[in-house]
Amino acid sequence: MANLPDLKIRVGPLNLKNPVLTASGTFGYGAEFAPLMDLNRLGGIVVKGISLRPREGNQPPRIVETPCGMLNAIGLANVGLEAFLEEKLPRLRKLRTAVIVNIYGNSVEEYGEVAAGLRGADGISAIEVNISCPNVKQGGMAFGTDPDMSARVTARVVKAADRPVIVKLSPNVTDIRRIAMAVEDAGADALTLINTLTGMAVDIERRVPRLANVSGGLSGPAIRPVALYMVRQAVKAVRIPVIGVGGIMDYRDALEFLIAGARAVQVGTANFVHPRTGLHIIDGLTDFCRAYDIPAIEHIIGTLKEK
Amino acid sequence: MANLPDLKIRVGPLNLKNPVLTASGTFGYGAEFAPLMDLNRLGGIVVKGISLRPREGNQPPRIVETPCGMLNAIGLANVGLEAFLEEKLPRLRKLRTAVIVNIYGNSVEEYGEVAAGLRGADGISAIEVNISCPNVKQGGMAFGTDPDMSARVTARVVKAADRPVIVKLSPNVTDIRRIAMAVEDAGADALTLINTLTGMAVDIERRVPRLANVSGGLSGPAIRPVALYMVRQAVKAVRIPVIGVGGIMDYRDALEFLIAGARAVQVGTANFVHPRTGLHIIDGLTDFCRAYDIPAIEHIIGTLKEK
Amino acid sequence: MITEQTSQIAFNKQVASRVFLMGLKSPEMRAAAVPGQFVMIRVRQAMDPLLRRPFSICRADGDLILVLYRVVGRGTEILSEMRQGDSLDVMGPLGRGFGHPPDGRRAILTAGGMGIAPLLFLGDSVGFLGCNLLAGFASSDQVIGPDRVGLLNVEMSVATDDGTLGRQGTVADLMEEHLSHMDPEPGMVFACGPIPMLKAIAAIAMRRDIPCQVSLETTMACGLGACQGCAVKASGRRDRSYWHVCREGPVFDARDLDWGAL
Amino acid sequence: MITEQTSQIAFNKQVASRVFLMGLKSPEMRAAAVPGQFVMIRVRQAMDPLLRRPFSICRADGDLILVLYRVVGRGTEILSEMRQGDSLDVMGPLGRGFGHPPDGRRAILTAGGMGIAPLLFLGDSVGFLGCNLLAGFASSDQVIGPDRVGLLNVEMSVATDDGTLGRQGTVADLMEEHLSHMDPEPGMVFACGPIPMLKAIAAIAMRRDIPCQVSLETTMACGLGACQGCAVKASGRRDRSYWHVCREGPVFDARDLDWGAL
Ligand SMILES: Cc1cc2nc3c(=O)[nH]c(=O)nc-3n(C[C@H](O)[C@H](O)[C@H](O)COP(=O)(O)OP(=O)(O)OC[C@H]3O[C@@H](n4cnc5c(N)ncnc54)[C@H](O)[C@@H]3O)c2cc1C
Ligand SMILES: Cc1cc2nc3c(=O)[nH]c(=O)nc-3n(C[C@H](O)[C@H](O)[C@H](O)COP(=O)(O)OP(=O)(O)OC[C@H]3O[C@@H](n4cnc5c(N)ncnc54)[C@H](O)[C@@H]3O)c2cc1C
Ligand SMILES: Cc1cc2nc3c(=O)[nH]c(=O)nc-3n(C[C@H](O)[C@H](O)[C@H](O)COP(=O)(O)O)c2cc1C
Ligand SMILES: Cc1cc2nc3c(=O)[nH]c(=O)nc-3n(C[C@H](O)[C@H](O)[C@H](O)COP(=O)(O)O)c2cc1C
Ligand code: FES
Ligand code: FES
Repeated sequence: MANLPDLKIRVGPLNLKNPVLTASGTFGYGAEFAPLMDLNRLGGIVVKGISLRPREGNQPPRIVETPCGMLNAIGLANVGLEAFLEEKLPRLRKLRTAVIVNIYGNSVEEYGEVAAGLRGADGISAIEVNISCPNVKQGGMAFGTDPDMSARVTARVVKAADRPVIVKLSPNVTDIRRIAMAVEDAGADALTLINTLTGMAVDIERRVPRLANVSGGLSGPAIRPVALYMVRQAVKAVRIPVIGVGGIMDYRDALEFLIAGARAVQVGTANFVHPRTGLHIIDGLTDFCRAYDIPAIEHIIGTLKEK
Repeated sequence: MANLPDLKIRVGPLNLKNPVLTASGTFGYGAEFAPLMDLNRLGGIVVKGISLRPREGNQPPRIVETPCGMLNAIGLANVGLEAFLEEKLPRLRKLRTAVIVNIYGNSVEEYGEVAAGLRGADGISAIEVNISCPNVKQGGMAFGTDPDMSARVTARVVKAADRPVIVKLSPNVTDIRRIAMAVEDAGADALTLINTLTGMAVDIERRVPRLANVSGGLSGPAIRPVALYMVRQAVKAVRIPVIGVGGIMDYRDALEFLIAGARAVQVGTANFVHPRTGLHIIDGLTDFCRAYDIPAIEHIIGTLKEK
Repeated sequence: MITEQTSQIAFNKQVASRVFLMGLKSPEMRAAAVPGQFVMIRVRQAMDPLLRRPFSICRADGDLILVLYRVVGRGTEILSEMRQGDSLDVMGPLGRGFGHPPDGRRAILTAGGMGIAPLLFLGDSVGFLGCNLLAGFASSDQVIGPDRVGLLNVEMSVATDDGTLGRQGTVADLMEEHLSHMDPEPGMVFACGPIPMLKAIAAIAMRRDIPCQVSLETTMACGLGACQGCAVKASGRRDRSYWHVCREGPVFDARDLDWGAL
Repeated sequence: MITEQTSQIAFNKQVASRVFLMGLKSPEMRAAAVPGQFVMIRVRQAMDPLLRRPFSICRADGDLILVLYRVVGRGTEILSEMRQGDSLDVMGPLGRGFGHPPDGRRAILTAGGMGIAPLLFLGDSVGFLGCNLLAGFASSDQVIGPDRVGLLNVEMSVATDDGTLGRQGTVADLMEEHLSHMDPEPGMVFACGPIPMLKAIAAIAMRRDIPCQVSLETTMACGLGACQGCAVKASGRRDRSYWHVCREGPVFDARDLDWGAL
């Protein structure tokens, strides 16, 4: 055990026991996976997006499988701020891992209200602001594709919140660097990217969209090359830390992001394929560091050699 | 044979024997596939992007496989306008299928010069303008992500060309509709979308990008949901016809695009997986129309029912 | 208790046209499973197809759980090619199973097509003294009876759309027929099958005020209640808009569903 | 003539540690193939892995073409699990094969590791009277000789890095040794293997002015010269910047390559 590599990592003001988090919307409120694994081993859990009031979500069908990926149009179904604090947080609080609350609002003000509503709540390590959900009519992606709006949402949340603010970006933009820089300037402590790419699928027999919502968000290994590219772009554009997410299925995928400069990664769709993916990645990173005599995961981050 | 469905289709000024074309850069100059199939059965062939002068392309490695897709950074390697006219066109001209010449320039002027250089040349059904290549330093995608630049390139080519002009759009934009409308207004006869999504992959052992060019274009079934969504967006935004491309592997995929409103489709990466994919799709469309008693493929186009 | 493990295939054999029966070794799941629950199976170690596929447990036997599946697409095609000794990632048992009829009264079990799967497990646990198992199929070559999965203590009445076996008609017709000479009325109706069939059965049961439980199928991603992908609309009688089939189902009280939205 | 077809697997057997030999039924390819050419194989009917994998033809026998492959990743892993009677999409023969030594002089064939594959075919067509086949491997358990693919008219001299079989050293050492007592000098050197090995062999040959042909490996998408994905830098002596390994290769005159860029 003496030569166990050190997986601890700092993501701005956040101290994580390892760089492997679960992504919002793919891990529920943690409890769902508790029967299958020791949640405390994770670097952190990002909970399903919380809005001020409960949201029932979109009509079904809400998901459809695509080549090496899936489309979802859940529509940010969630229990709402109040129920989250009362029913979900007490259980999450008991975990010995970072709990990050993903939030969403219909307006700049509402984002602020949700952040304010989380003030003082025990057991929340950070807030992750979703300005990039493609599956809701109002707000969501509309904020995330415009640098000014992104900055306004960020500033509002930073002002209202009493803990670190991570902003999660949409990949559905012409130049991710512009958004990243605007959000950095507005005071974000870190960035997460990417959220899903907008996509669609058609039922050719019935000639209707396969999702009731028509379009949805593409996730899974299919999007990994796009995610990695955007993470790299962001890493080069800002000084705040970047958390990489998109199509990570195993430790090798995670390493691609870490080498490209992400200080942590999130596992999303892979949780559906294998619920213990996060733990497998932690084990894989440990073995990799050992095999290559790397004393700490920190030594790997951002080591990509570009000519 | 009496009840063979009619696959003929008009794409603006173009009359195609069926809606199945091969995509630029994935079918060479046609000749490469001639030993394996009857090229005349295709609706058309879009040749590799031609520039004013020969281009040697990027350093290798130029391609890397990704989940359900591939990244390429060929860098528009091509023989150049002159050699194309002298060496490639004579053979293409003999085919009884539409030949569409994909063109590319380093500047608005150069686009015009290539189009002008094709004037009067026999056996070219249309020009497809690539304003969306992510793999070249100058121009390329820079044009395709800006509505004004897209319009300027389009107008210049339309002015210089003596045949129909199709403009091929980049998916790496915040709002594809804005680009589509700008290009329509500038006089394009049709649109093709999508070109590749920008992506990247990392060699974790050597900690270098897997492509010498660092980033490349993602193609293949992985991107199909994104392509379909963008095609649908464009179909709803413009009146000129739209040609759909991105991840089409079989006739069912082709039907998704046709139902969503594309008047023709292009087969790209699938040619590498199976060189006769285009023909299989034509056969599949024929059988599908027969099975559902659809007299002409025209009856399928744009029949998507959205609530 | 939910288990996620690599299970060995004890057998995988064809039992009807395009229908296969697979035995998966899992003492853990076998011990925990109740009728109506399902498992999520990763059909192969590959990224395409990406998601696991849900299958009802159709029988628990020795240290095996059995699934009965019809080949309808790529995933089930791949499953059908697996051989004895191969292994699969399996997670389960998942969801809420069937409830019990009030004060142990007789139950009617109605199945449409592959909907037979969970009802075989239920029928086996109740025994033929406790229930009438009624099943509808398109045609005689589609019929899958208890014998096909090795169950001898379950009897089944059959209807086929084309009359090639049993009564000609639907399982709803069969149910009406049985109800007409059952006395006392059954304590509960259980149903699994295509939506139109479930609608018909639920309508009959609700009209007669017989409690009715239906088992639903939807597309699923996680199977654990985490992704919210498997939503179905709840009826007005509940203080929520949607149920999650994987966790609050797949078995529901018919009155808790918004049948108009299904 | 290039054929694209679904070919039946006549056999697929392990012949060394992680190395397999596969026989594919294809009278068409068998008739057309010349040593140095390759085939593109779709390892399964799925979208992942997406692209075909290139493999040299290591022997033509009856109506079979044989490929010898090492399991190095997912695609070859899947291939190794295929069984006799299964079918695969195969396209070939592709590329330009090896040329002939001037005026029928003796040739030296040098292989590094799996580079042995195309040279076995070449050795078979030349016969041991026409060539010396020299091969280097990491260790004795990696050694694959002509006997492993059923060739009896080919002899091979071996070097291993660790000296566990044959001479200790590299195939370049072996070649130097052979050259030192070959008279007259060989008419041609053929080489296939990892880039450092090819560099060493080509350097020796070019220093002595012996014509040298090397067979290269690159990542490929189409195999037909259409995608331009398989480019390697050409040397200054040619009026082009890049070669396409799938079409203008995989066999090249060593002088036509920019060795600094490889
Ligand atoms: C709780 C539950 C229990 C089930 N139990 C059984 C069972 O015991 N036996 C059995 O044969 N089938 C059962 N199914 C259906 C089974 O999951 C699907 O048939 C299977 O997932 C299809 O996979 P595929 O890859 O072969 O088909 P695909 O190629 O994915 O699709 C083929 C067709 O099947 C439909 N389909 C795909 N996924 C699902 C899904 N998750 N649910 C319903 N339909 C789907 C598609 O819409 C399409 O029409 C159950 C489904 C659920 C939700
Ligand atoms: C013309 C030609 C002839 C070849 N002949 C043989 C042969 O006779 N026997 C044999 O065992 N191998 C041969 N190869 C190499 C063989 O194609 C690769 O080993 C195979 O594609 C790996 O597939 P995979 O899915 O198992 O590996 P992947 O999972 O794709 O990759 C595993 C490793 O193999 C490397 N690799 C992947 N694709 C290629 C490729 N196309 N060329 C070279 N390296 C690659 C990757 O960089 C990686 O390091 C040949 C390659 C070429 C270009
Ligand atoms: C079913 C589902 C629900 C999601 N819900 C949310 C959400 O509520 N908030 C959010 O910021 N991202 C959400 N996401 C996006 C993921 O957190 C992640 O950014 C994306 O899926 C890409 O990662 P992956 O490819 O690993 O899944 C959701 C994704 C999926 C698949
Ligand atoms: C190897 C390769 C080369 C390409 N070259 C060109 C090109 O020269 N011009 C162009 O407009 N598109 C080019 N493309 C893009 C394709 O034409 C197509 O738009 C894209 O690959 C998406 O379709 P697919 O998923 O069916 O491949 C190229 C694609 C690939 C894979
Ligand atoms: S399948 Fe994920 S919540 Fe039901
Ligand atoms: S592999 Fe496509 S050109 Fe060589």
